[in-house]
Amino acid sequence: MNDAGHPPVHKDYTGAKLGMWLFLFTEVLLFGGLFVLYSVYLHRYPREFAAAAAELNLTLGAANTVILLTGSLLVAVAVSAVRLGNRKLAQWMLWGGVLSGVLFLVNKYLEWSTEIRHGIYPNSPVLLQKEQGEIVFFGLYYITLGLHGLHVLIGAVLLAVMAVWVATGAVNRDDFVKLENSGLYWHLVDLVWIFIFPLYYLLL
Amino acid sequence: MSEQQHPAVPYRTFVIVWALLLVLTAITVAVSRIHLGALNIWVALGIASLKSALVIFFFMHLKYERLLFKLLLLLALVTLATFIGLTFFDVLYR
Amino acid sequence: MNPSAISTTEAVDFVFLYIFGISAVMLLGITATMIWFVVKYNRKRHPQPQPSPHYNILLEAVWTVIPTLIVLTMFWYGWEGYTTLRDVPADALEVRVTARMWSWTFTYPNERTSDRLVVPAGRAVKLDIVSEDVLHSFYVPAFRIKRDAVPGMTTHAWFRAPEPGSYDVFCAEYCGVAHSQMITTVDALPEHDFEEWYRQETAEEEAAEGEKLLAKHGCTGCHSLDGSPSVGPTFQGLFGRQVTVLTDGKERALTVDADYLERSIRQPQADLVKDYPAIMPSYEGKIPQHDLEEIIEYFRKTGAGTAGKKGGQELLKEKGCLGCHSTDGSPMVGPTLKGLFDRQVTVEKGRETLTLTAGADYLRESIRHPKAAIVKGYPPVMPDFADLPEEELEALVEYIKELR
Amino acid sequence: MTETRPATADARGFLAPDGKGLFGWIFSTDHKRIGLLYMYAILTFFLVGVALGVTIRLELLAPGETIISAQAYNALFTLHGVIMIFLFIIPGIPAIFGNLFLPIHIGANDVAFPRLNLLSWWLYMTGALLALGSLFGSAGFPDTGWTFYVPFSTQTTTNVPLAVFAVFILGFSSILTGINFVTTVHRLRAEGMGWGRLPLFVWALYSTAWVQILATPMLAITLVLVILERLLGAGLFDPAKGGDPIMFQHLFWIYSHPAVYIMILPGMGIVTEIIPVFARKPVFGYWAIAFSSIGIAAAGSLVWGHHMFVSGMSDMAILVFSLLTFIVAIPSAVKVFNWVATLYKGSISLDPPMLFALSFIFLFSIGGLTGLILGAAATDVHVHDTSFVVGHFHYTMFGGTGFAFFGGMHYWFPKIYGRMYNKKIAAAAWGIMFAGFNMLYFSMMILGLRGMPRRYYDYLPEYTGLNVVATVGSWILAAGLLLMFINLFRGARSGGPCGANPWGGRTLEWSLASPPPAENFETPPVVTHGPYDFEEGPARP
Ligand code: HEA
Ligand code: HEA
Ligand code: CUA
Ligand SMILES: [Cu+2]
Repeated sequence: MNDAGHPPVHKDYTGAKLGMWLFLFTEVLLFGGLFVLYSVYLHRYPREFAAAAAELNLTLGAANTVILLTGSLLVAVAVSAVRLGNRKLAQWMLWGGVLSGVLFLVNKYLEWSTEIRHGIYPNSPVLLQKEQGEIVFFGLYYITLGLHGLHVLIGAVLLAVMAVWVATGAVNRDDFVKLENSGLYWHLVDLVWIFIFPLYYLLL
Repeated sequence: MSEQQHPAVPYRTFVIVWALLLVLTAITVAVSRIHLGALNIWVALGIASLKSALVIFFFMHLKYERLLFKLLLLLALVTLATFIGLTFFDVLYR
Repeated sequence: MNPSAISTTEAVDFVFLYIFGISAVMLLGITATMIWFVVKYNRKRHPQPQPSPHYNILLEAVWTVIPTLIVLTMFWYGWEGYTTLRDVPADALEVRVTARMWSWTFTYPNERTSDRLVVPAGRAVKLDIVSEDVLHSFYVPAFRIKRDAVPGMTTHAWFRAPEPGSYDVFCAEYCGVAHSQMITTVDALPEHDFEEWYRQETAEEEAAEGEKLLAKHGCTGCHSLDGSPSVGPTFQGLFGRQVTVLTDGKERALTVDADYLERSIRQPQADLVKDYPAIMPSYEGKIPQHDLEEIIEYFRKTGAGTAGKKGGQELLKEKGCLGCHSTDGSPMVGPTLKGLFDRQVTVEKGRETLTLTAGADYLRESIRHPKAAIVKGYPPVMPDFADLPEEELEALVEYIKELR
Repeated sequence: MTETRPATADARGFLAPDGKGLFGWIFSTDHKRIGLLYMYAILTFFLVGVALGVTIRLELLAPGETIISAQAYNALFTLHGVIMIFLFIIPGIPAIFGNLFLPIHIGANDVAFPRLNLLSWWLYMTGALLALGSLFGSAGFPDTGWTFYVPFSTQTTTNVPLAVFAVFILGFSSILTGINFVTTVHRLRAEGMGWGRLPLFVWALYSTAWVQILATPMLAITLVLVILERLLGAGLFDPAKGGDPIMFQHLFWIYSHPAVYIMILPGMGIVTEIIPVFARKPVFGYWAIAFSSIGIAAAGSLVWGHHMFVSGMSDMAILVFSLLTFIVAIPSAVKVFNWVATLYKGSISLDPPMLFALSFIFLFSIGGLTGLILGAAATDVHVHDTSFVVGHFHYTMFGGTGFAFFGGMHYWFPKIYGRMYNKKIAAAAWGIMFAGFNMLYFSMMILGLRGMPRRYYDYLPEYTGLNVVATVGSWILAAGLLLMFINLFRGARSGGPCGANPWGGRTLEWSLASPPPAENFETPPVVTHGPYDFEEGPARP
């Protein structure tokens, strides 16, 4: 980084990436807190969790998995494209990544609005009628997926910025660490989902 | 650039990884429809770990980074696992 | 070790002395060495440092391994002592401890309740601790025991009071504004005094007695106790109720009192409650005078209009009101109940401040939904009693009326 | 930070005005200026916290209401705890002395991410002002204690969400500092600065930074859950909805126990710097001290359950956590022994920093040894949530980290300002504080052993005597603290010049002018000796 008050001697790519990875660790542990709760309550209410999970929309969940995996692919390709000097391809790929994020959120919106229409949301009268384990399941479900959705949103915005920067040349084959770091963030969002999907949608 | 950067990863690698990820997704959905009891959750977690390993090592280039990065990631994951594990000393025996 | 052979106090104190002793020696040793070096190698006396090794593996090993061994013994004794706190002797008297903001209730196996923990000296007591609202912690310093009261679960502790006396009980887990007022005592009585206290008839027992008599004489065949309709009118809230009866074929209204009850038992047909068939047999000569009096006493206790099933005074204790409100005029967390009825109070309702008279409606509302109107100068901390049964609410209001 | 200026041209180094006035400070990315920004902010909040502490003591002078109401008292100790923990002692040493000296210690010109560093200060200020802001809402400051235990914190009508949110932001600030330091240590060491030549202060900060990175997110999510619980009623901790209030305590302490090592490790680092310099001896057992820092950080992450021995947690968990707690005492013991061994055959001068360092060893040992009583399951049951715990943590936090912090202030003061304070007054202030401190907190420990619970606004008459002693102790401590600050303040304004290396230190900051020039090293340094090689080269300037 050249803002230390010195002429930029060199960019420390490894340092920048190290910083990003460290940041990702904090994200992992942030979600980790929710996974601690999930594991404890799954242990306590296995039956209720399965019953509640069966009420989720598996199709939408699976679709979102495919969307995010594909988004990850596009962004990974974008990083290589920039480094190989193919700016056009990189831009397309990044906008594709943004699109995957938007699709994901649209899906999420559909899913949640149906559930809310069925009266299932935290502290709703319908939910409170259910077994305790199911109340906890849905509490965790809304908070975990909400937090994840927020990350998708941030990631998509980052990708859009990167797409613009690739277009303006601020990110180029000699200076691409910002793109690489944004990509890392985007993949993390994908990683978290890889665990959310089986834990919330596939329980039996 | 004053230091060695690993060369760009070919597109083909990414596409293969992506295909593998989709296959694993299909498998995990399929397996989850079979009743295996408590085993279900472990199979699901196993596949999820496999998938995340693919993402981390290829999409996130960890395979091409220096050893330090791998060790640090391990440290973070072990920490999380320890937090969950020690909590279970309470939850399991209460 | 036989767990019941050693008291909780002894178990804990031994561990304390063990750790404290070693720690004191360590601390003294370290401090003395430090001071000795500082004096001996002071720059005035010792202007140039002398060479000495920068490290010494053996030394490092020694002062790693020895402290490890020391702390492991500390851990072990600590754990041993703790198992004593957990292993309840088999013959323990079991008492349920209910914690709430900000009072304790102790419930005995015979359903007797008390706001002090009365126990037999010398006998082990097991506590099943529950909470009605937030976290609290049952703490008796003299017996070195402490256990949190957690809503949604029951926790345990036990102790044995070595000799008769009074021991402080504190709430040790922060629970709000009157946390430091949530104190009571363990009153250890000699065994036979305790038995006497324990056997003392409680209100409930009397009620149970009355119900037994009613069943014995077959009354409950036609009259319900719980308000449900049956062949005859229900007994619930009978005393003081307004009834319409047919006396010699003429309707008249009256209030159920002792005379009416006695008459209706001896000669049921004299005053026949409207809309009920005239089928009850006369008990003249069939029921001993003693039983009759008991039954009427029972009706008096459970009737409407009187203090209800439980006396207001008892309810105040049981619901924890006395944790925050005094009945003798002294200020506590909340306003005193003495002379409250018909007093002028200034309350904050939402954003406005108004002055009103504390009538019965005001009292009811303030018990059910205290936060709707907060008396000026007091914190808004009283929990809602929205689910309080109607008759208990009335009993409370009646009782407060009388506290002039 | 615009023009490059030869280091010797301006004697005021990085303190010299750069023509931008205040903005030259609050938007500066220079690690030294950020360090000083942190220092002024943190000391201000510390004084607020201190004033609250004295008020607490005043209220406890006698049973019953002495000066304030019960509700005010509860808000008071909550605010005191929140300020002292999250605004003073956790950020304190890393953000002030770490920022000022960590880059210099490793021969770098700045931290790895200077702009992130500035952001971290802004986040700190935002969080701090929000925390104080929740004082003024109509709902009143939270009355939960700094631990925010549910279900009370989700039920009380006071302004919990704002305060909790403030702590959340402070957590982010702390995480950013941690990321910065780890990256800096890995990437920006000067030529010749191998891992074996890092000053031990750097090792301590490095270990601390890892705890900040791996544990703080747990606090963040826990606090988010408290806010959501209040807003949505999701029921994750509510037994009526299947939740478990004890799980909150797990999550909270998973962070907050490691946090106590975030507090103490940098303090130990400072002490490890001071002792060799004033004893003129290389530190004894360099690697033992370096690895014990890592050991404390690692083992410290495994012991959180010792705060929950009476919470209703399972007995098996108590067995495990009690055992692990005792393990974490070992690396601390190793440090203490090595410090004392460093004094051996040295040439010891009792300048003010050394007084603080040596009293640190004494006070921290008391704090740590009482920690053993808390760590043993049987004894903890008795003293948990009593004044004994309050005594324990003031000994470790104030007697430990606080005294190390003051030691660091006196040690690096000449380097920061290029001036010297009055050493005699500094020594006198130290003596007064030391006496007042022990009077205050030792009484509290005895009170705790005799059963007085903590967070008690009112107490039974039998506890009056020692409470009076404690309160009088707090006045003595106050007098000493006031004297110390006045002395330092006067030193900064009008103290005599002190030269580049008044103490004869061997770490890199002493090779720079005092105050250091804005750009630290004009040419990247090449390190040829270890941080404590007093035998080689000139020991004195
Ligand atoms: C700087 C902060 C700091 C530090 C360093 C420590 C250090 C330790 N603490 Fe402390 N602790 C707190 C801050 C700190 N603590 C706070 C804030 C709380 C209360 C939180 C709240 O509830 O509000 C608390 C509470 C607390 C509890 C919970 C008490 C309760 O609520 O019931 C326990 C229990 O085990 C504990 C244990 C320990 C131990 C074993 C150490 C060890 O790390 C100590 C190791 C040090 C030594 C052992 C001394 C030095 C060594 C020697 C002199 C050599 C000789 C030694 C041997 C032979 C072993 N602490
Ligand atoms: C680093 C941490 C730290 C420090 C330094 C202190 C410092 C002090 N603390 Fe602190 N304390 C905590 C952290 C700390 N505390 C925590 C975490 C809690 C738990 C809170 C909870 O339960 O949730 C606590 C709780 C706590 C209690 C227990 C409350 C209770 O349980 O009921 C008490 C009681 O005596 C107390 C007293 C003091 C005192 C007298 C000081 C003194 O040492 C202060 C010394 C300073 C002076 C004596 C003042 C000198 C200066 C002036 C007078 C000038 C003022 C000038 C201006 C404002 C411009 N503290
Ligand atoms: Cu109940 Cu404190
Ligand atoms: Cu701890």
